[in-house]
Amino acid sequence: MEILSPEEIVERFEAALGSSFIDSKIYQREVAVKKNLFQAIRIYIKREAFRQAVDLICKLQEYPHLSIISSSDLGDSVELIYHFTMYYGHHLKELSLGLCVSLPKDDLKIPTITDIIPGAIFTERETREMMGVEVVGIPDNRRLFLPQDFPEGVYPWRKDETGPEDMLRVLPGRQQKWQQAKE
Amino acid sequence: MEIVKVLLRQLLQTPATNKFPAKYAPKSTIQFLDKVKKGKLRLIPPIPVPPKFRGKILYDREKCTGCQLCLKVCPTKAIEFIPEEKKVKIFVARCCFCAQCNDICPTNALSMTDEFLLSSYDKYADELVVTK
Amino acid sequence: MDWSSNSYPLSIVTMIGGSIVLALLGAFFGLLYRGIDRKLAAHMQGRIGPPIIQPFRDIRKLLAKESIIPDGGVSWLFQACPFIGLVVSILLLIYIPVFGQRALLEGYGDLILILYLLIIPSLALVAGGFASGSPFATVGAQREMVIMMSYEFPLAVAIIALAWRIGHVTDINPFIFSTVAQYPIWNQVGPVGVIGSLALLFTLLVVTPGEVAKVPFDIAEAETEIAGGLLVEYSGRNLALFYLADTIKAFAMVSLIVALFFPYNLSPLIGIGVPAVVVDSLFFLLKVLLVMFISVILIRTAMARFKISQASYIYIMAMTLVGLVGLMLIHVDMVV
Amino acid sequence: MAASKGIERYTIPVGPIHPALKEPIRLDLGVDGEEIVDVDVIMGQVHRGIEWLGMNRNNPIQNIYLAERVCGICNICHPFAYVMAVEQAAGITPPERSEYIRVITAEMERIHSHLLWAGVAAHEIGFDSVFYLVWRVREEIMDLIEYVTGNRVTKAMFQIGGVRRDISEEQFPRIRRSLNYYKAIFGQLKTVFLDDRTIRMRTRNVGILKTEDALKLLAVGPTARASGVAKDVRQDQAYSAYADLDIKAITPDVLTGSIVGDVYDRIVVRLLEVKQSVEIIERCLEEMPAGAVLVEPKIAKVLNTLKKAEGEGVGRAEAPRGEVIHYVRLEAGRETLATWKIRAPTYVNLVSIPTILKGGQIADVPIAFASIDPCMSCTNRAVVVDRKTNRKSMMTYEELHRLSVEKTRKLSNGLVK
Repeated sequence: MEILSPEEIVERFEAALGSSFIDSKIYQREVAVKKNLFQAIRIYIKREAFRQAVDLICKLQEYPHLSIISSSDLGDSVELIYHFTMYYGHHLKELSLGLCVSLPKDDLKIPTITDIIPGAIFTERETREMMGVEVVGIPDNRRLFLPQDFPEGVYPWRKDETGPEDMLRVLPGRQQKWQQAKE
Repeated sequence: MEIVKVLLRQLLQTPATNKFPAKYAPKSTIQFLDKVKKGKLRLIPPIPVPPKFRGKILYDREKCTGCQLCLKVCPTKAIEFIPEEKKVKIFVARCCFCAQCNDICPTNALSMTDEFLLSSYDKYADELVVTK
Repeated sequence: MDWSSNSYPLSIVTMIGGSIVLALLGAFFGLLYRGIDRKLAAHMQGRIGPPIIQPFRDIRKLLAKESIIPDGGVSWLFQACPFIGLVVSILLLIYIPVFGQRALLEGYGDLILILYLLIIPSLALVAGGFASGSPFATVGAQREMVIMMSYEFPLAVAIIALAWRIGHVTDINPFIFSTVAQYPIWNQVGPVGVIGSLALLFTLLVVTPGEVAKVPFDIAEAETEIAGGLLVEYSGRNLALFYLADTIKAFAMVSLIVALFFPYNLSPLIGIGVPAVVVDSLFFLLKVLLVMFISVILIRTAMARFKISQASYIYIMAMTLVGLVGLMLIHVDMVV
Repeated sequence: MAASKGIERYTIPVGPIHPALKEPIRLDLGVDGEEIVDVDVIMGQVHRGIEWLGMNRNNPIQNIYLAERVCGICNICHPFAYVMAVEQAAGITPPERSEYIRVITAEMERIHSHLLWAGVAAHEIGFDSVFYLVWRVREEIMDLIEYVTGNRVTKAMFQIGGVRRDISEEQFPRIRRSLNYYKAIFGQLKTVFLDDRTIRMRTRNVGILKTEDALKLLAVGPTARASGVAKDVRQDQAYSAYADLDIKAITPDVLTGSIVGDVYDRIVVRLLEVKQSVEIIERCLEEMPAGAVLVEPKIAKVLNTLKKAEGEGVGRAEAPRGEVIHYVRLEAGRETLATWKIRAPTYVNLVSIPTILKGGQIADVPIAFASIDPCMSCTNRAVVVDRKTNRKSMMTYEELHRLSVEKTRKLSNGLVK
């Protein structure tokens, strides 16, 4: 498993994914006194090539470390970022790789990766219950954190009408202050 | 075994527990405190706190200019602005002792004392609402 | 039968009076020694620990508390078990020569009876556990049965080996306490025999934590695993009775070891000045404290709790072996 | 034990509040006699909606103290990752001296967290003397933390763009005195823990997580390192002052020469890490450059720059339990954060709990579960402001308890075959 530089990795992705590779960003920063390099890559891809990209990562690094799937509500689309890291175990060589997929609000679906990386089950369950993204083929789609009787269709991280605003219990004294803050 | 040596040695040493306020819990705290006031009983002090300890907040009313910067930065919204006097009121029961308001205050009107025995039955008791 | 002749004539009144006095003394000293046990353990762990009279306060508090009977269990058995446990523990005291005096019912009971009486309080605990119906108590009861069966082997081996050796010295029945007191094991055997009887003493010392359900063998009441196991459903008066039974049984078990291995008395040496009864009792209490310190307090603070499989392995295999080795050494010493 | 073939398994509820497990989580153990057959992890009992608060109520400065209260024990790593994420998003670089002070406080917290865990683990196997001994040893580092940061638990040291309090020269002797105390006592601590026969009996070959499982289930921190996976963010990724100090991830073969991946190895890894942390603090004290401690002392100005800032940031730090990651997204003109995603190490270590517990006995559950050092308040921190939980639909602990009681009675009188 030879260690590639960020630029080489981006080329590999571009070559493998072709049209569905949208663009990429490389973030570098010197750190502390000895100015060692902190590097991170962000790759934006279309949903069709998502499984293919994850397979490519698994080829580059035998057991890639998936920290978390972060999802943000950007109004008309939901952007999922799969935070992978590669080349762990070697001194100052670890590389964070953010695989970013944006899904249109009306069709929130993403294939599961638990068959390749079994450890991703919890984060996929959480993204499903918190953001309403349907993870296709997830082996266990029970709720992770929300209680069983939490109303269906309410997604706590969403900023649109399905957000938890109406469930909010505002302290009696602060009713009007909350209204002003909302306008 | 090693643990047996440690245990037997500790049997002879004085225990590590700090006996604040007294060795055994008194039957009734009120009588206990009266006796201490009258000097009949000695109250064992708690372990001393270091110099930069963040205890109950201290508010210097004259220095305060009412700029409301501390309101902006208090994580638990424990500070309330009094518009007519252009001063603030701090609810210690809600304060999380982070001293962030001390840093942001342009006129250094806020500082932290080392008093930490603040329990009381009423969270709006006068010693828990700092105004002057 | 022959051995009943040398017991002093017993009228009903002295028997009842004596047992009441012994019950009170046993309860008092049982709780006192439990308090000392907790205090010493605390100091060993670097804490102050509760005052010595804490067990008395616990008992008073528990007796005042409401005693809840779970409706899921068998209620009459659930309430009967604590009484049985307490009564039999006191019965133990009556047959063992406590406070340096002859046992109250000297001629009427011997070591074999003591062996059986030792089992009944644990049986009461197990029956109480099953009767309470909680899954934790059921698991606890199963574990208590396993522990009970496994420490029977070494206990029996040690006591019978001892009695067998004394049996060779005198033709009186070696199982009654007065013969054991007349012919203490230490002055009957040569050097090899002393090592043998030390092995027997060691076996009994290791059996005591199991008998009294103290760490490392308190698996039946493992607080961190099954939430108090057997006693999880007990509260109020019933729990107080079980607590008292447990303290008295601990006191009885340790005084059994003292009666078997250290039956000496100080009164002949001190002379007439001080009444013999007081001297013997104080010396007896000191011996009990020392043996309890080694076998209960020190082991309880110096070791972690075993799993049920490890505990029964230690008792059935290791401790029985030690007992048999002791027996063999005594035999070798006798032959040579 | 009844013949286990025909008998249907029944579940023993461990938690949500159980003497062995003072963590708000429920493990449903499918039990066959004493042997555990399957495990279901049920979380969500302590929800505080921290991320929602961060996205809707607090501005980034207030969030530091919210991030600090994600967990009572490891409350340096969360603000550490959060502050790095916001700095990356807003393009602020803290001065070098503050990087070193951050590392010193992080390592002090690691010592206190590992010792706390060692005590609790000893209590789980019924060894209370070691619990008292280890927590007495831990008092020294708690006093040191109080001396340096002002409070024992909520340290409030971190600020966006640096650190709020400097560690001055006069404080060095006091810090060195505590470090020497730990160096002196470490040998005895190691013998008490690792060479004790009863602890070895209760922890050797218990709760095993093989290397391959640890890699597949993405285990992090001491749990992964005890199974031979050398994942350690301090060693792998150059963040804060760790880039200058070459840290080596600790695996049990350093001391015991072999990797089994059981509870015993986890104790070994955590104890060695305490020793490593002491050395790290000492090096930091020597190599700490002079200079300012905050890039922008006026907090009001920092608030304005953050309001105008635009961008994303990912902060990764090595907490005592494993890798902590905070993802932050800032939008121009927005007072609060646009997106805030927190992931604590226990979140992903819980995925490997079923593999760790399966096959063990009930007696092993407390120590095997405690061996990954679970911190539930870290893991349950997303959303839900007001919960209208009606008792009917939710399977409460009492109902489950009643079910097992019925099943036990049916089992005992042979109704259920």
